[in-house]
Amino acid sequence: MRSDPHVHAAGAALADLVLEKTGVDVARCYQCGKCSAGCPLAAEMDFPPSQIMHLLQLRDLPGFAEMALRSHTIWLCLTCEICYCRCPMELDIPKVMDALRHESLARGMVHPKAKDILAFHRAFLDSVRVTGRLFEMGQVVDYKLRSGHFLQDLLQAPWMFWVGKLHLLPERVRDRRALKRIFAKTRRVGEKRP
Amino acid sequence: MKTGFYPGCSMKGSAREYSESLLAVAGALGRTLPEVPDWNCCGATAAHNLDPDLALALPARILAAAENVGMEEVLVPCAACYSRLKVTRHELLEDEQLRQRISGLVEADYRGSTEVLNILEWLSRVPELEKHVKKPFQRKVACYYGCLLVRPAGIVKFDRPEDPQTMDLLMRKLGAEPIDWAFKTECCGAGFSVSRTDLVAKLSGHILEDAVSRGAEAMIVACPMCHLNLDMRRPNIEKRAGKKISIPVIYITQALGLAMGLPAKKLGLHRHKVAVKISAANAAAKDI
Amino acid sequence: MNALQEKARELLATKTVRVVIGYGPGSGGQARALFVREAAQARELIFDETCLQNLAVYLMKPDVRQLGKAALVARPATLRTLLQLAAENQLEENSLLALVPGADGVLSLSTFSALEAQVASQDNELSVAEKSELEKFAAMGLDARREFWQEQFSRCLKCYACRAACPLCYCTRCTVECNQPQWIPVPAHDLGNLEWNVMRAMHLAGRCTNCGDCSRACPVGIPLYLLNQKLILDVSANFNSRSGMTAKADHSLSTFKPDDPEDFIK
Amino acid sequence: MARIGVFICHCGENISATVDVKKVAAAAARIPGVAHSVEYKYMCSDPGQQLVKNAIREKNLTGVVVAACSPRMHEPTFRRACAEAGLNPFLCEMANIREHCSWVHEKGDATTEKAVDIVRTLVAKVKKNKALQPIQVPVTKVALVIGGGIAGIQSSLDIANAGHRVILVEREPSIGGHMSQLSETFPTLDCSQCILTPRMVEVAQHPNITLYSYAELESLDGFIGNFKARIRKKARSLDETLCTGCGLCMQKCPTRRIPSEFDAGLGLRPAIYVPFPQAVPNKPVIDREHCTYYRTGKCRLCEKICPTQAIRFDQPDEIVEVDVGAIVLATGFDIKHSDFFPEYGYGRYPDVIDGLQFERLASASGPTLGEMRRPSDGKVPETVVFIACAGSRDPAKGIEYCSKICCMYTAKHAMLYRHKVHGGKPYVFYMDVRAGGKMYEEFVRRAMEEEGVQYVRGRVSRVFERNGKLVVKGADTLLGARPIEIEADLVVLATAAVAQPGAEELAQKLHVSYDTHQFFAEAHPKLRPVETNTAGIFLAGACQAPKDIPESVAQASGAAAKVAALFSQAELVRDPLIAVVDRQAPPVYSSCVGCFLCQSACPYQAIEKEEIRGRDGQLIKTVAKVNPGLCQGCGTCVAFCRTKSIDIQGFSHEQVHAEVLALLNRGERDA
Amino acid sequence: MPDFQPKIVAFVCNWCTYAGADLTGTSRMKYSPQVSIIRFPCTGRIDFMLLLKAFASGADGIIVSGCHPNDCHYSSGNFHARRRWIIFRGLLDFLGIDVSRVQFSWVSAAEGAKWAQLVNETSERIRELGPFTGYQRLRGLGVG
Repeated sequence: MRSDPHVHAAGAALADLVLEKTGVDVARCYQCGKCSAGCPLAAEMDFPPSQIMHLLQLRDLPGFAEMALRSHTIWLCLTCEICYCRCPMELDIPKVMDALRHESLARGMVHPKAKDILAFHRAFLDSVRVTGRLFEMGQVVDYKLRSGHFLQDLLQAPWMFWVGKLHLLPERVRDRRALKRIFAKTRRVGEKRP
Repeated sequence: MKTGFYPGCSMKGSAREYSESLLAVAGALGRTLPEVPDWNCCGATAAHNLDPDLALALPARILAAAENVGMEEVLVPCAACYSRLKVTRHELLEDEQLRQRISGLVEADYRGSTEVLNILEWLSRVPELEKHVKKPFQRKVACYYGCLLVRPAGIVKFDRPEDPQTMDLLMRKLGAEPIDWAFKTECCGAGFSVSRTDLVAKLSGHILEDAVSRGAEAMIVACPMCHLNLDMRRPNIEKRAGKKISIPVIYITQALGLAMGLPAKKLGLHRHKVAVKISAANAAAKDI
Repeated sequence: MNALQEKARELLATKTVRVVIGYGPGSGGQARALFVREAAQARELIFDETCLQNLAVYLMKPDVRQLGKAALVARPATLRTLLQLAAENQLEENSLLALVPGADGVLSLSTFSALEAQVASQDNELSVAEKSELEKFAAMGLDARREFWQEQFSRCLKCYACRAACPLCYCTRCTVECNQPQWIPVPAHDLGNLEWNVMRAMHLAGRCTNCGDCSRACPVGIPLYLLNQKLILDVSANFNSRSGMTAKADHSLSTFKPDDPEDFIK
Repeated sequence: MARIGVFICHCGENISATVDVKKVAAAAARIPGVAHSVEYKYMCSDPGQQLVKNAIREKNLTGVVVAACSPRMHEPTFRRACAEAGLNPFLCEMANIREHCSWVHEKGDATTEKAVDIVRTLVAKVKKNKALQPIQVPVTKVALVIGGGIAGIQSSLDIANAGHRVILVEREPSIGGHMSQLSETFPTLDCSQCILTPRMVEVAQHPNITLYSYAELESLDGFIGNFKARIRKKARSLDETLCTGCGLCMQKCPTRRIPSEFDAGLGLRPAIYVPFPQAVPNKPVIDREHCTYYRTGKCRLCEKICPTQAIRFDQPDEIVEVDVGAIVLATGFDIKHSDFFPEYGYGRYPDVIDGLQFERLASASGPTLGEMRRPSDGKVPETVVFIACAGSRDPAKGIEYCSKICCMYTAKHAMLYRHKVHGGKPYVFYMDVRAGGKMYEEFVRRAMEEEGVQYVRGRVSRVFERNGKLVVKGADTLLGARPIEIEADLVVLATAAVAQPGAEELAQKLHVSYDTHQFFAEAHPKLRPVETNTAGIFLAGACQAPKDIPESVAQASGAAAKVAALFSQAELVRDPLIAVVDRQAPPVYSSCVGCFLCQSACPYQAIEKEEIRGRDGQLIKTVAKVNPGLCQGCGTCVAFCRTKSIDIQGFSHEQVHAEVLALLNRGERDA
Repeated sequence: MPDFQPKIVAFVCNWCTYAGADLTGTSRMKYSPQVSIIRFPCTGRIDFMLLLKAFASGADGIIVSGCHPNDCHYSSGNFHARRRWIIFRGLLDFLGIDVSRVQFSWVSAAEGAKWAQLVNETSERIRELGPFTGYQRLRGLGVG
């Protein structure tokens, strides 16, 4: 059963929180490493997926589970699902990654290198909140403002515009109020502008 | 069977040609695809990365809208949107309490009757597709499924997660020769297109290199995100690889359109970053 | 003399049988059983719509068996009963003559194969009216059914007239007579009455030939035939089997098929 | 008046940790008819049993209830103790307050109350128990051994050497089983065939052993000491008495390209064949599925060429019926085959093979005559990756257990490879190395230290082909789960050991239990590991669970010892838990009315008709009678009898009726 | 009725379900203590009268469980039982007795987890149905 994701017992082990939110029992992981072996970004990660699971398994050793929340890994995970697909214990690791991201945001433990990724996600959702749909042009501008990467893809935009892929005006949902209400009711954790 | 259509945001923008080619093909096959009324964005990667409720609420609103107008199924050509809708449907139907809570959030009740369909499922259902083929697509192609069409296998329940065959079968019907290759379901870098272009260049590069080394003449895709990474990010890929990679990336609907003899312009082939220098029939191979 | 009377007279006169069990005029518009032991008495036999009783019940009584070989006037349900008794080792072949009055005279059957052929040629299905009454019950809902039967059984006196009238209740020791353990409480109260009636119905499942004598015998008018007919339908629907069709041991409840329905089993 | 003794066991803390045993003892003492109620730490121990025995003698008990573990565990123990104290053993019952109570509920009043309920139920039952005398039945001193692998061979030889006749049934054309396919055996590296084939020959020549190869069990009836087995001898399509095994037919057979089962599909065989040169019996069979004559109606070349005219194309299967007293099940195991590992390309890439195929590649009798050449192009592989736990310990693929033998044979494979390809690079991907066994750990260390086998700790995610190499994508979890890619020439999967196909069907024929993986179930995991729950049927080898050769052989000898013990008795003593039909004094004789509905319900044809006759020989009535030799005590007849004339000893009407009432009438009886 | 603890009797065969319940114990899986087991050699032995007796004695629910089809230690006892239960259920339902209070099941010796699940699900369902007052009232009138 899922409960309100923003409420959890203080002092509970992170593994318990993960179990409560995702139904995944990290104790079942026996560290075979198949997830890390198949992960497309394992080489880029500070802790490949199997190690994230092991950090959570060290539930009562101070500091270890927190390393998972502070990891770069959780932001690099692409949710490509290959780990879950091949896991012999059928552990939904991508779901665990989601839960860790939420917790990392809530506790303000986001890895510094994840700044750009986070900025992109926030710009994306901002766009959806305003128009109900993704306004790619608007999002890119927003992302540039958030990330400070003003020059990135500068040459891409005119080409996209030229081939008709980039619209200057957003497409909109008619009932935008309904969307706003959804966003209002789903308060995102750590929703503060950096 | 009333089938609705959820285009998703990218098909209105960066993946416009996917939408154009789909509608052109559907028209030629005599099918109408009414859009889900007043649809919104599915939330994509951003929503589930940042907010679990939003990640379910946005797709739930779409599903409820489709259900309300009696659509028994919704065609979701974008594999990323497909995944979000399919996963949401699964989670809501697994947990009644959750379903009620999310229904409350979106102020609309999704009861679970509307099914979610990906483009390959939809095309596979066309009876005697080969009869519509006028110009066989006589090319060696690499059918690229990416992640989200086949995974998580327990939820999407579509084809086998390792070495899937549905797209290969479809392309064979169009006259193409699908190659046996190793990166059918490897990740292209997905949502990192903008934020970690370096990683996309690496992952997408591996995919293209394997396809090219096995003699593929075109990549066939069914996902705007894959297309974006494999096509529009080609300069970054080439820079990282230190060589030119000129294999075009074609949506399956475009390939079908070409085989059915529809004009290239109608299929949006001119909108690609990597020029599509092949047409369907080998004999008529001309630059477009 | 009609054909039946003539046949009876002849059988007795030739000493082919010692007794003809048939129907004679009774009171209250119902025929009663008539035991004809002299040829002259044969003219008292009648056969009309008032002749409802299943006379096979007498075959199981030791007093009747002592009379010697019998001929028995048989209605369709009686014939099924004879075959069922045969299947249960209670009736030897050629030990009795079944007399079946018909438009073309009286058939006299003594071999099992002749009995089987006759039964096969007659209508053995529940009637449309019987089926529709059962359907009405099914539609009543659980609570209504419970109330109905509770009311019915509350009148039961445990007089066991139903048992005495039933040709298949031939056991020399009935379960109700077992007291170690005491399966059915002796006094007539709601629980005991329910248990007795469930047990009676279960013991007739796959055996009852639907003669209806239990209901006719019941002094307080409990429609026991409903229980029997319900089980006849269930046996036929689930096991495709019917009692009283053959003299061979083919009991629907002590045989099985590996693919019997089991949708109710977890 | 009943005088029942109740004995409550703590089972160390297994019971007392969640059940208040003192309360149970006190409550039991208040049950009417209970004359004695005590609790003790270990009731099954010698002093515990002494408590029971003393109480029986001192308190003059008429019945005993031991509240402890499952009766399936210790009922025989306590019944024996009662008998030793002079109480009829069938006046003892067990109340299962461990498996059904203390182990499955949390500590608390409800659990203690339930324990009291169980005790009260069994007290009520035992009050209705009757003293029973065991039944004697004769024993047919012939054993049936099913399966002719190393376990079946060992069992057959041991039983035969004990002086009893053995019928050995083997499904394949030759005995030998998987062991005959192996190259060399761990941890000694002696040649498998060299140690096996003499045993095979011994079987063939033993005067006490009848071998039915190419045969299967058709059906089994009866019970311990008195089984009746029907064996289907599949048509070999030749007259075995005429065939000399000269092999001419095999040389001349035109259909030669059939994948050889013995070579695990890596070699070819003709349509008329013996599986391997040392086969026992060394007489060919015709594979009717592939034989040109059976397919097209033409050829008959073997028939023309046979010097003894032994070929019989129209030979039918033959059914042989045998009486046996005991059965040893030794049907062995199988391994998971292709299509099980799409991510490893097993079944797709010819150079991704399984362990048995590697054995054939390494074997001097194999398709490469022992030269290490890979299947696709015959190239000598320079790099070989061995993947352990391929399918084992993988609940996602339906197999959560460890296959036990793979760690050892993988080390052996890597070693054999190095012996044959000196510069070769063997890598083993593993999760744990489980090398418990005499000289096993030393063997694995040798592979790592002396033979240059490189162990990588991690499970492989996938294998794909690139430029003629097999790319193995793994990670080393000892190096921060760093991704590792190895370009291999050959990949060997240590695929999971699984039950034989058809194991379930065979178990159903024999009425033995099996687990969720279709391995046959032992009667007790520790104390009765070679017996099944069906008396007279024993287990040997990997049909029970994956086992290596020494273990299989040990269990096979164990099973043989059990059979020999059974055959050492002239008559068999059986528990009298069987059905009986009511008998009374004249003039009633029996309450049975002779409807014989019970007869069609009995699975054992144990119900007979008994004619009761008067002094003058006149038939009074025909009633049912149970043949005590045939009745197995299922009680199905009991539930059918309308007059309650059949009852079953040990589970009688009175007993179960009393149990039901006692269980539910908690407050009314012992408040 | 939040505090209602149903009384449930389980009639099980010795070879499959009793052994399966033993396995539940050896695996230390937990289930509701409201269920008590009575052992029979085979489901074929279970007289329908015993089910009536259990209800009459105050059972709120009944579990009847044995070997899966084809797995019966005695070959066919479970098949006979199955036929008997088909008819018995139909009759009870016809008499207005709620047959959902009797749960029939196949639990093998290997299915310890299934046994725990069966017990928990059944006791939960009986808890929701409440005490079997309809039947117990009959008893009150009769025995009282």
